[in-house]
Amino acid sequence: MKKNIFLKKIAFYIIIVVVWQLFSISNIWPNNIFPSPYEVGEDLVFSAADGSLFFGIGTSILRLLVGLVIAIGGGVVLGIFMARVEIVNQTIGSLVLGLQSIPSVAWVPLAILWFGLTDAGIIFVTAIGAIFAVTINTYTGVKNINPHFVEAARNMGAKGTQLVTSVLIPAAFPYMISGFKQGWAFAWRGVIGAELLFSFLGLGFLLNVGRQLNDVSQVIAIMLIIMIIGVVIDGVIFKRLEDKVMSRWGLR
Amino acid sequence: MKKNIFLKKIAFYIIIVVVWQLFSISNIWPNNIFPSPYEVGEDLVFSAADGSLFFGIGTSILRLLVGLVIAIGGGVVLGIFMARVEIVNQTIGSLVLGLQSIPSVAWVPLAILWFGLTDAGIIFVTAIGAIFAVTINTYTGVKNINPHFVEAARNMGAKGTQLVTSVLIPAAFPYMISGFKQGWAFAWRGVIGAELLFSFLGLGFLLNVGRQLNDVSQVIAIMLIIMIIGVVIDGVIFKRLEDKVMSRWGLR
Amino acid sequence: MTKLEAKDIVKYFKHDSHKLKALGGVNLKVEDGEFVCLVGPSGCGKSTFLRIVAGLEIPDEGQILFDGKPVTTTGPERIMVFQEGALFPWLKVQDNVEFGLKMAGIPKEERAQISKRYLDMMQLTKFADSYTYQLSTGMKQRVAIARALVMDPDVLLMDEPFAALDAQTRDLLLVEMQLIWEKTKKTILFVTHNVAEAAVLGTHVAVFSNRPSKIKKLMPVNYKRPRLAEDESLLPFQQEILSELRPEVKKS
Amino acid sequence: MTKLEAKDIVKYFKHDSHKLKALGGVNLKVEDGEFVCLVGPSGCGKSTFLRIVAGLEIPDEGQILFDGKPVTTTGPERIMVFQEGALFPWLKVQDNVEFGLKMAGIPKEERAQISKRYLDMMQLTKFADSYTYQLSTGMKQRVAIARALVMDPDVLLMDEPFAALDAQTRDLLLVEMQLIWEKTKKTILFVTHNVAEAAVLGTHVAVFSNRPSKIKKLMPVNYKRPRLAEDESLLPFQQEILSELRPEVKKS
Amino acid sequence: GSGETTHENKIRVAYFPNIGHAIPIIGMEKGIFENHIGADTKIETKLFDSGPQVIESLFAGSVDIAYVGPGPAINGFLKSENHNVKILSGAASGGASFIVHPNSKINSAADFTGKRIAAPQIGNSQDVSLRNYLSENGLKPVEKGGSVIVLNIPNPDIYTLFTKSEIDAAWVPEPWASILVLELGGKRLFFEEELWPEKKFASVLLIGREEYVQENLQVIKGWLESNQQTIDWINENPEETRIIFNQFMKKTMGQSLSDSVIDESLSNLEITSDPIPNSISTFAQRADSLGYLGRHGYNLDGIYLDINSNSQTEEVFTTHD
Ligand SMILES: Nc1ncnc2c1ncn2[C@@H]1O[C@H](COP(=O)(O)OP(=O)(O)OP(=O)(O)O)[C@@H](O)[C@H]1O
Ligand SMILES: Nc1ncnc2c1ncn2[C@@H]1O[C@H](COP(=O)(O)OP(=O)(O)OP(=O)(O)O)[C@@H](O)[C@H]1O
Ligand SMILES: [Mg+2]
Ligand SMILES: [Mg+2]
Repeated sequence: MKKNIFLKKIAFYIIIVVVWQLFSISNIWPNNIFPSPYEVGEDLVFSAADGSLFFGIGTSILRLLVGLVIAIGGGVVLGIFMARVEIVNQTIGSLVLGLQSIPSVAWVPLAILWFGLTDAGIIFVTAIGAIFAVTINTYTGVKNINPHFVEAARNMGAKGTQLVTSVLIPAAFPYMISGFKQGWAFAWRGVIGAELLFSFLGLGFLLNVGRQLNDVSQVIAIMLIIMIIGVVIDGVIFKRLEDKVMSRWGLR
Repeated sequence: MKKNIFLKKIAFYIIIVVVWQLFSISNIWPNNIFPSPYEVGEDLVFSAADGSLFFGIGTSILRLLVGLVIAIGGGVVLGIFMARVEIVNQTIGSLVLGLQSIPSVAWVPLAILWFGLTDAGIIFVTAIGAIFAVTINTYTGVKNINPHFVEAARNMGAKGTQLVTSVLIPAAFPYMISGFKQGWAFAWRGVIGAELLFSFLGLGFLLNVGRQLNDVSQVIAIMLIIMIIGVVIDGVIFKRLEDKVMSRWGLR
Repeated sequence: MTKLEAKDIVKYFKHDSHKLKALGGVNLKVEDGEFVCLVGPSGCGKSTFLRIVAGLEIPDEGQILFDGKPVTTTGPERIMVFQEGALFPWLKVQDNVEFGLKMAGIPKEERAQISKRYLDMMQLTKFADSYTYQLSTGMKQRVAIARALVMDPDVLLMDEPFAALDAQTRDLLLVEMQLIWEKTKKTILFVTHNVAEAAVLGTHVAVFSNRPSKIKKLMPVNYKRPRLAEDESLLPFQQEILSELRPEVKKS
Repeated sequence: MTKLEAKDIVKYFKHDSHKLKALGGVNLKVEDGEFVCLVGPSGCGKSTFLRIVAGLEIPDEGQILFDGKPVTTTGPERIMVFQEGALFPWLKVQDNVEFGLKMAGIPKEERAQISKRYLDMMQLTKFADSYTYQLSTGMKQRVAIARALVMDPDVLLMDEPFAALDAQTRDLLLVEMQLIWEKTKKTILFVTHNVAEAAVLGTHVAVFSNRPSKIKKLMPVNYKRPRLAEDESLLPFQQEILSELRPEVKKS
Repeated sequence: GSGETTHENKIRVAYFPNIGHAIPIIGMEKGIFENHIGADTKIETKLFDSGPQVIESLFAGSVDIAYVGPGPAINGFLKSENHNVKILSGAASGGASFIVHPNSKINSAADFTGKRIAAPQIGNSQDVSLRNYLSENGLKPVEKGGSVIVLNIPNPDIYTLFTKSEIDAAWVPEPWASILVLELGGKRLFFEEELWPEKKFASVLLIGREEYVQENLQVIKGWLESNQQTIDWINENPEETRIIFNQFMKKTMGQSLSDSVIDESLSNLEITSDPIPNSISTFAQRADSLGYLGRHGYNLDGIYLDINSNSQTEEVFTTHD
């Protein structure tokens, strides 16, 4: 059963690569615009061989982790406050929505001014790009809690922190998971985007190098790496978390 | 009651501006790093006066709309397919997660390759930045539908498109709304980010000009405009939609 | 003519610590136009059995024959009234009732006519425009019954439809149910925990044993109609059902 | 000593097309240790009244006095068994039952002891480790009852707790309830639509009129305990309740 | 060996991986800076690809000195607190050209109408030159109600659009100008220096934060000396310069340029410490008339670091006038 799914996936990706190769052989587009998978693979092997790829991956993931922890911690707290305290929602809430609509790239100049060309600057861009997604999903999750749950819990004496940890968070968890997922996606994008613009180590830097040199195959190679890491993190961490929660709620 | 909220909000924003002004007067940070609200306001008035601001806003919003429509349309269809057809989820689904983790800025070089320096290129970056958020939220929404709803509907003869439009979409709507909200946020960020990098008209272009000229107060002024538009669109469109749906579901 | 036949239905459920054999080989033959009441201890598998007949759940062993053909999926000829309602929160009461008709493509005016009749019968006319969260539990259940009756199916599968109703409303509906059945000669499977209800309604009463359940006894009911809940003449028969049930409940 | 007093409770609800006066001035005095059964037509406002007593809903006029003090919020001295369960899907059965104890800070072993007693009483021991979606409706309701009893509150507010139970289980619980009440002399408000249940359990039966409802009649029940559901001597009293109820249902 | 020394001093230098920045690239690769000041000062290099970002980093105090174009240098001076970002020396002059797409029929300014012409970022040297050139020829960009479509896009994107024939011409620095000519068959309509009064203009400058300079005069002195040494070496060894430059590209960017592109680029540039002050004030005038220097006028007094009270500094800064 599981093996079957795996085989299907593999087959799917093989088909994609084959179609891609055929396209690039057909020479509809010139090679410097549309490189073949072979060239992309060559680029990958090359940067893996000289270690720069792994160093880049490590740097980016480290920054991601720090940024993400800040974003999830802050976002959950802010989201719960917004959902439960009307005045917070009315004031900070509207600000959050505004801040959420500012793209990470727009924060880069300010981040450089405020933090300099440091890891802190990149982490700032990452965290600020992700925190509001977590906030808004947590907020939505808490707002969508079946009111009977909260009533029953309060009735049985839950209040304050207890209410939050024993009821609000678990009850909002299906939404929050999707908030975390999105938070992580925002954060991952934020890291890469910030690195690309700061041009300061990491995968985003490698992407920028490829771009500066008009090396489309390197650009695509690094995009593939970014995707693969995305899929792996999602599959290893979030998918499991989600499956567990979904089956707990009888939704499977 | 409503007036009260409004007053509170106004008061909150006035406080922020006052604190900001006090900070910049205190000269903890030099002015070129941390401009005063007065300077920022001056910049706004100036760019409003010569019309460039309104032209920028108009351009950006037009691109946003086109990109968003594509993203929502495509995302909803893809999300429902992923949730209901296991093979689609197993193949395209994993690809979507990967694509979702690529930041909009990374698409810019490819967009220029494929579409040139055109509105289409910017719209491509916008749509591709938003579509996967909509997809994933729709997917989550459909997966989280109370299975009794679907069973009851199928039992009463709903199938195919009918099942989708009469049950899946309305039942998943609370999630989808949050997908649209996020989709729009991604799209708005995407437009601005793409304009910033393409540097081809729009608010993102103005932001880039501010940056290129190291004019922090212009950067902040444009960021404010981006935020305000974000808040307005969210308040006018999505808040209402959400309120309506929430009260319909008895969640208020 | 045999309308429905259950052949050795076995159903397992997975619980964290153990595997639960809910149905242990249920055999039941229902002739066209029979009204079979199913009674049994709580958690014995009555709802599960009904879901299997409806085609919403697949048995691990055995099969259901409908008009001699195996049941593989759900269909509007076998309509289920869910124990927990499963009303659609995004639709008004009237639209909920008309759902199946709409799916069948019946025009609006005709739908309104039909639904009006059943809303009147269920004393819900005043609430036609309300949403389900605005109803009391009993009112919701009446909507669910109306929604099923409107479909005019060959087989009606009712899972404790009167459980949340007050005695008076139930008495009215007991009479109503008999009239509907006599007029339309539908085949009805009716789960109830109320032996008086079973005695009033059924042409037969099927008593489930405890888990893993089978049908312990199929008792014909030979009293003339219309029967009333307060008929003292039914008491001995009720005692007979109870004496079959008592040892089952003790076991659990 | 008067434990609970409802003074002129009025409650309105907003429906799209009209405003609904659900409670039209409910007056009720409950002495310490009384067991008051509330009966009335479906949708008359019994659940609403209970929610107001629990402090979960605020009346538009009038007030509830508990031990002479006005009720403004919910509290563990007035525990409610919700008509629709409101069990927490993220907790196992045992953890659901222990929820209130955990909130009160009672240590794990002690909690386990207490919950075991009530799980046994409700015949749920085998399902202590299951999640709520794995239970039948009747089993869920038993969990909800256990969860409330465990709290050992001054006042127990029960909203049709036995509605989804089979006759046998209910008969057992009717005996159990009387024992619990006699031993602990709790004050109990018990909504039911089953007049036999009301006659067996109550020290008083309060009959609600139709909307806008008031308490039409408060009838003391003067039969010696323990009473059994099949006691023929209770029949005349049941008829008396019914004759009070009948005109109310007709009106609706 | 940097291992044994404690390095109380350090100097953080920013530059681009670009042929115009040959001084820091070659000087670092050949160890000229390291040999001269490395004994007690740790050199940290930071690679950038946009001038404004360098200025932001100078403002944020995470960079001490930097090689940038005149646009960012002037902006940095004007926008910095107390004008503390100043020009220390020149680094390169010339090295920008106007390249016409092979399919496009542009032979002079008269053919610009309706054409799409690209230049890198707003406010950088080529952008200012292009826009100034337009107005001198009585033309206006579309956004000002004129007929020429000016596109401000990064150099790599100019290359891409050139391959796709989506632009008619581009005003770009080396090595991009040579790449467009040699790889894509572009036609060099003119060298930018042809349009300047003395046929030369500053294209790369060395700038620094004044408070850093004041506190580390010895280091700066050493740096400027090495700067000059490197210039001399480069001008004497063009072949080796090309080889070292390509090794550097390979090492940091994973890719190198073709020999012909580097040779061509180098021959179009002059590596010099002369900041060509006339060209800088002309440049500022042009930028100001385009509205790039703010709405409150500008004043370049004091843009060159020069502290009379300190004889040491004076000596340092008079060497190349
Ligand atoms: N989805 C499920 N997962 C695991 N166990 C389940 C599931 N659904 C039902 N069960 C188990 O199957 C058994 C039968 O459940 P079912 O709901 O059919 O009982 P029932 O006869 O309808 O009871 P009630 O009268 O209380 O409604 C129960 O023991 C229950 O725990
Ligand atoms: N949230 C709500 N919004 C609008 N109307 C409501 C709401 N809750 C209850 N009502 C209305 O108030 C009336 C009383 O409802 P309630 O649930 O108290 O009835 P009940 O006596 O418990 O009925 P049942 O026996 O069917 O459970 C009903 O007519 C219902 O439509
Ligand atoms: Mg059941
Ligand atoms: Mg009720």
